[in-house]
Amino acid sequence: MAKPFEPKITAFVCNWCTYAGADLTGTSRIKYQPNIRIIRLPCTGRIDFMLLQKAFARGADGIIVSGCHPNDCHYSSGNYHARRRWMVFNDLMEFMGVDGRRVTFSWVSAAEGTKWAALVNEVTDAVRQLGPYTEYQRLIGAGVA
Amino acid sequence: MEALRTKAKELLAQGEVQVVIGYEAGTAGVRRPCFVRTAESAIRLVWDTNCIGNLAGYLTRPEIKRFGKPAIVANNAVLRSLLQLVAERQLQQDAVLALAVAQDGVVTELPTAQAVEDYLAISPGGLSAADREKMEHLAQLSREERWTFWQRELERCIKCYACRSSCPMCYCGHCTMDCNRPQWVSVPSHALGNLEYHTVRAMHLAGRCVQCGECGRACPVGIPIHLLTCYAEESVHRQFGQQAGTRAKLDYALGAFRPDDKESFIR
Amino acid sequence: MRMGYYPGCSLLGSAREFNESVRAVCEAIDLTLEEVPDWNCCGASSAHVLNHDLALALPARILAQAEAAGLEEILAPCAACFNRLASTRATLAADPAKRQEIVELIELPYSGRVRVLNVLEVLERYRDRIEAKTVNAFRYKVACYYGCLLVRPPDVVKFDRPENPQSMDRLLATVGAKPIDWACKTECCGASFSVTRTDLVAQLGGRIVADATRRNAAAIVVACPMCQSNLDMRRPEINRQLQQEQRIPVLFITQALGLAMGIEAHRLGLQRHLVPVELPEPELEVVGDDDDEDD
Amino acid sequence: MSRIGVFVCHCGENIGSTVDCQEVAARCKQMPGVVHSEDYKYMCSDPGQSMIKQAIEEQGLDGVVVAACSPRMHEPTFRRAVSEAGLNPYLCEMANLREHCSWVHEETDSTTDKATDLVHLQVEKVKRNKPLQPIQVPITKTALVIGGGVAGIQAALDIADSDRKVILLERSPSLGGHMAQLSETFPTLDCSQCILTPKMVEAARHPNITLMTYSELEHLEGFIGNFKATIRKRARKIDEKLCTGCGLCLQKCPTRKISDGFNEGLGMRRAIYVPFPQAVPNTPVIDIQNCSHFRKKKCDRCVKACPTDAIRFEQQDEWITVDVGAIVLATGFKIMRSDQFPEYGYGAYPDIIDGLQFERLASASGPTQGVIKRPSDGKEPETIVFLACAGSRDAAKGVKYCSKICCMYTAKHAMLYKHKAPHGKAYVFYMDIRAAGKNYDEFVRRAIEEDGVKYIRGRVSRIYEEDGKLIVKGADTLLGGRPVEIKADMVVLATAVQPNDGQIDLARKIHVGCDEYGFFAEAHPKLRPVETNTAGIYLAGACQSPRDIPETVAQAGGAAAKVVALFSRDRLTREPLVAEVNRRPSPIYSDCVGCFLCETACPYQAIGQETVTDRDGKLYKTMAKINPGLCQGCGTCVATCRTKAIDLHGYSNEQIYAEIMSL
Repeated sequence: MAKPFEPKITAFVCNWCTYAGADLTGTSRIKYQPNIRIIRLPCTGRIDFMLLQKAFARGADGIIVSGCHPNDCHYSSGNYHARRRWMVFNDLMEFMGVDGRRVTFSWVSAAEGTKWAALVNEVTDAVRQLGPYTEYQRLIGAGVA
Repeated sequence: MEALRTKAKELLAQGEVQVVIGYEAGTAGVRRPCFVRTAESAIRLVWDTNCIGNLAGYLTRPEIKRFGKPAIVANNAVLRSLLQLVAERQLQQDAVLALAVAQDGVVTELPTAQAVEDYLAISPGGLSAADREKMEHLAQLSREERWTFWQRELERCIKCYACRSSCPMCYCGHCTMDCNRPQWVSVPSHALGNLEYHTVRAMHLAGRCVQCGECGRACPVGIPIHLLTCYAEESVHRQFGQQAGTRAKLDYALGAFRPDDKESFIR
Repeated sequence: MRMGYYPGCSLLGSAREFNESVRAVCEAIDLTLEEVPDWNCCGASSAHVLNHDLALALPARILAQAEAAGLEEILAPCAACFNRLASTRATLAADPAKRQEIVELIELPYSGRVRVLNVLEVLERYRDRIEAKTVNAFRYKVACYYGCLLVRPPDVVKFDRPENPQSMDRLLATVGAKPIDWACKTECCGASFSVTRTDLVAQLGGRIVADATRRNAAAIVVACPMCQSNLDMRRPEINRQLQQEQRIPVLFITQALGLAMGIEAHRLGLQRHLVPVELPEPELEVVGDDDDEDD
Repeated sequence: MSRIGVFVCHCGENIGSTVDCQEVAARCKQMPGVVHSEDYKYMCSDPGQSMIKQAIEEQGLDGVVVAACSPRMHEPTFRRAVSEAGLNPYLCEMANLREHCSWVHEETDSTTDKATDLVHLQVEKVKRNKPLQPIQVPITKTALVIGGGVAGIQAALDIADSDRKVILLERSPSLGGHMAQLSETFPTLDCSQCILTPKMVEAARHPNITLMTYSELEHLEGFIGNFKATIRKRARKIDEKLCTGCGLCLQKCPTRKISDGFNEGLGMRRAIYVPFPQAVPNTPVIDIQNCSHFRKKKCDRCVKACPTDAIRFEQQDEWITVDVGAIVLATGFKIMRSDQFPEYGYGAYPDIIDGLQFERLASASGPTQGVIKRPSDGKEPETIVFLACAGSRDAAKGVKYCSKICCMYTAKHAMLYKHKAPHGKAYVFYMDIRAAGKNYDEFVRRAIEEDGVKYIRGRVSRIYEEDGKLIVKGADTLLGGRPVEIKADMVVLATAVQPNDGQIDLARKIHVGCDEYGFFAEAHPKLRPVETNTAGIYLAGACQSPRDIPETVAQAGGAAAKVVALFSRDRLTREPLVAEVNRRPSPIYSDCVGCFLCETACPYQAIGQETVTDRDGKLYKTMAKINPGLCQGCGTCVATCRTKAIDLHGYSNEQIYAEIMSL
């Protein structure tokens, strides 16, 4: 019997807030599902929309992009720029038919360990329900990633 | 048309400009770009309602720059592209003499960016009715239907990059597509490569596209790709208010921010 | 310009002159008032003593009726009605669950779209028209009395400064009057104790009337029928309390503005006052008054 | 082929209990490029670190991945160990197997698989790491202190005493700030002039301090260690070198009726004036708005009176550019004008004054020589009512925050009044008394118990005039909210402390953040209170938030210490994780096409221009250039750049791409 479907989740997080929040989840020993792989970046401002494209191209079923709350950014405005980029990219994905439900944008501060664990569990369950992103992965079969 | 020709002849004769970029009669009524460099050959210039191509793309090409100061026959789209190119410092304020030709053929000389701004203020222009209707239709579809629509359209893309070379805002010498360390966009023209390329191009035009529709016309396989860049531009306009090609001063939405930008999908 | 109008019970009863003067002034500045169809009592000060939901349902029904008639704003001249309508609108906006309850009670759709304005807000909005229509300037020293309902509670009513309101002073200055700075601008007049504890009203009202007279104001100007009746109708008790005959008249703001705009006294209902409205010769003009003219 | 070493740590059993470390180490050996892979119980311990060093030397590793705890914890430790073994520290990466894996998942195969993936991700990244050297930036060892109050003077003296040059900039004609206006200071009631004037003179005479009064900062550019400040020195119309400060010109000036700003409008001054007798420098200033020579072109009384012929009517403003390495902001505060809320009658009744005006009345050098008199009729008031929190702690009235110093100076005012007029009655309306400093509460208790000041706990709703008396209507909440009416001869409002005029423009000029009220924003409220987010710019005094003199002087010392620490090194070293615009050989010179869409995205204004001209000087190309001194490495420009011409060291496009592709 084939192994039950386990979604592959990729996360792009900012070093000063969400990465530290995930650290706090660890120090407080709060369990969450292991499907997620975290990629650390200095700031959400550094997250290029092409990273998300490559993550899908690499077979991710769900993506989390998270950083400091507005007004908390270590670099004062990185998250503001990121928010504008996500607002446009979210719109464009919707227009091109890419499944927006599989991409979750959020703010998680360095003190919100519990919020991080809840977010990961929620997204993992939701994507597990949506099943593998066959639509996009069929393209990968066609092309050399 | 006569006014345009006499104006071009006069400018070239006085040596105020070294080349006049305009339209000439192509085969079977098609209007194609032409580069008039002598007063005598100004006769080749034509003007009528289907001179709709966006000639502004030539202004940033080194081959044209070598001629010297150009004058350009400008419909609305060309004027908007001019302003955006000045805003992004690709053109000096007075490096181009715009010959704005209104529908009724009246030629007005617009030497400075401010003059272009004022001229555009009275007749802004934008998406054609047909494109607007297509956009509405696409908006009605469900996500899955839009996915299949775009997959079926992008399947035909052969990555000839005609859209990129026809777009006046795609003046980057080294484009993301040319990056191979790392290979951001898969090169072959298969489904994945096409989807990534057109998504990247739409995002790079968000807040910069003047909605002239030239890329749609340039596509040899007839994909309505101008809808992608126009949608991205309208998304920026709707959410942040900026409008590309309206001011000569840079006001790039994705390069700035407002602390109270409203959105509803970030958790 | 079309605006909703909610007279309320007192403007058809004991404060008919307020209704007549409001209509006369609005007509003079060509603002057509359209009465809210089939309006009911706003519950004034008694409803919320009996039952909280009743106190919300009554004003909500008025607002719902106004909504149904397609009105955007309604003018509620009486300060009590204005206060009830404004606070109900604020309460229902803040509490969707309660709004649902009330909508079921009044069996009418209610979205809270209709805004409620008091008479000073509306007059302030058309100040330039009033100034244009002023024929004989109202050259008197006046004591502007706001009472407590017009400006409180501040975060619901959101009108002028609760401690030291200036809007009525500005309006009267526009027609040439000289508003004085006095003690009891927002002191309570005893309100609904007028019937049950008339002695209290005599005491509170007395203080207000005495202070205005001592600063030789020609008239006290009010914008609420309750205050007007306490200072005017209860004048005999006030005089007994102060052991002194107080003859200072109590005018509605719309009556004062009406006079300045040349509307004859009868149409403003001046004859209905208990303390006769005899304004002394406008002394400001004659003698070179020491405090300078308001420009 | 890269030679990477992987070191998996058990962290005691924090990782070992749920992740099979041997298995992870074994799997890593199969990864392409990994030549050495081992696991150990405590990688961060000495033996652990020496294992790494030994492996680097023996195996000639060119990349190290330590799979242990969070890099936010031990990245510096392992990078130092790696550099001690001779490998560039930026070729060492950490995989977070503890906080992000072992502590948050159960002991299952998928946890060990995840651990392997996390290590694989860092291995792919390390292959693309480049050796980086810390950025060296030169430092100009001169400090610029903006603001000549007690904060600025203290900071300037402390920096100058460490043998560094200081430029002390003050906008008004003399040093002193608001402290010079005070009568006596709490809690010791020593006269403010006596303790401040010596410091002012010391600052003026200090060999290392250049005093620039009547001058303002016009423009600032550059970055930490290399600021270039343009200062506008306003013309005093008097030659400072010739003027001896004798004061003869002051007596002769015919224009006498100008409201004196120093005395807060209670006294008068002349067109040529010195702010206060102990002013430093003691050179007068001509007020060109009111001087009749400038208004009607006919009066030169002061020229005739001047023994040293020092009057220069034609003197013009000067613009001076100075190089400075650090800036201390000490611009102080202002007292809120309370005519915004008419209910207290400020401005309508002359006998309702604010705290600073009462200070001038109480000051011996004030307009009434220290006798408390009513501004309206000059009589001595028998009853004074003081209002604490007049504008503070009340969003409707003015500001939400507590201005911290009013409780203390209100108690001082009441005490001074009772000392000067023992029979007078002093009332204070207050909400809560905040007297938390050293000997502060004892001071307030003394005012209540010994000097008989009556404290009423309640707020005042309105003040109005009746028969020459000021009726203060309030409530006494300790007696059940009983309304209280006091007939007062004078009312003193303790209004809110606000940032000084022009502080927001100054913040914009030097790119320092402000909070919602306009106070300068400190880098971190608890851990870095004297620094700002802009490197090289420090804070002292009430410009950061309301502050009394003891705290201001302490903070000035702190800011000075930061500057002295900065200047103690010849060169400034900074983390090399900064962005860089790529360069290509001619004729392209760079992928950057000079659209400068990235310029507004940079929060640190680190993106400048670089031009390329051909032999005869014609501009060939303009490109973006990132100043490594200013760039903090946030990477916003990297994601904004369409041609991918900008890359961020440490998080380069190749590295991130490799990480994604390793999943």
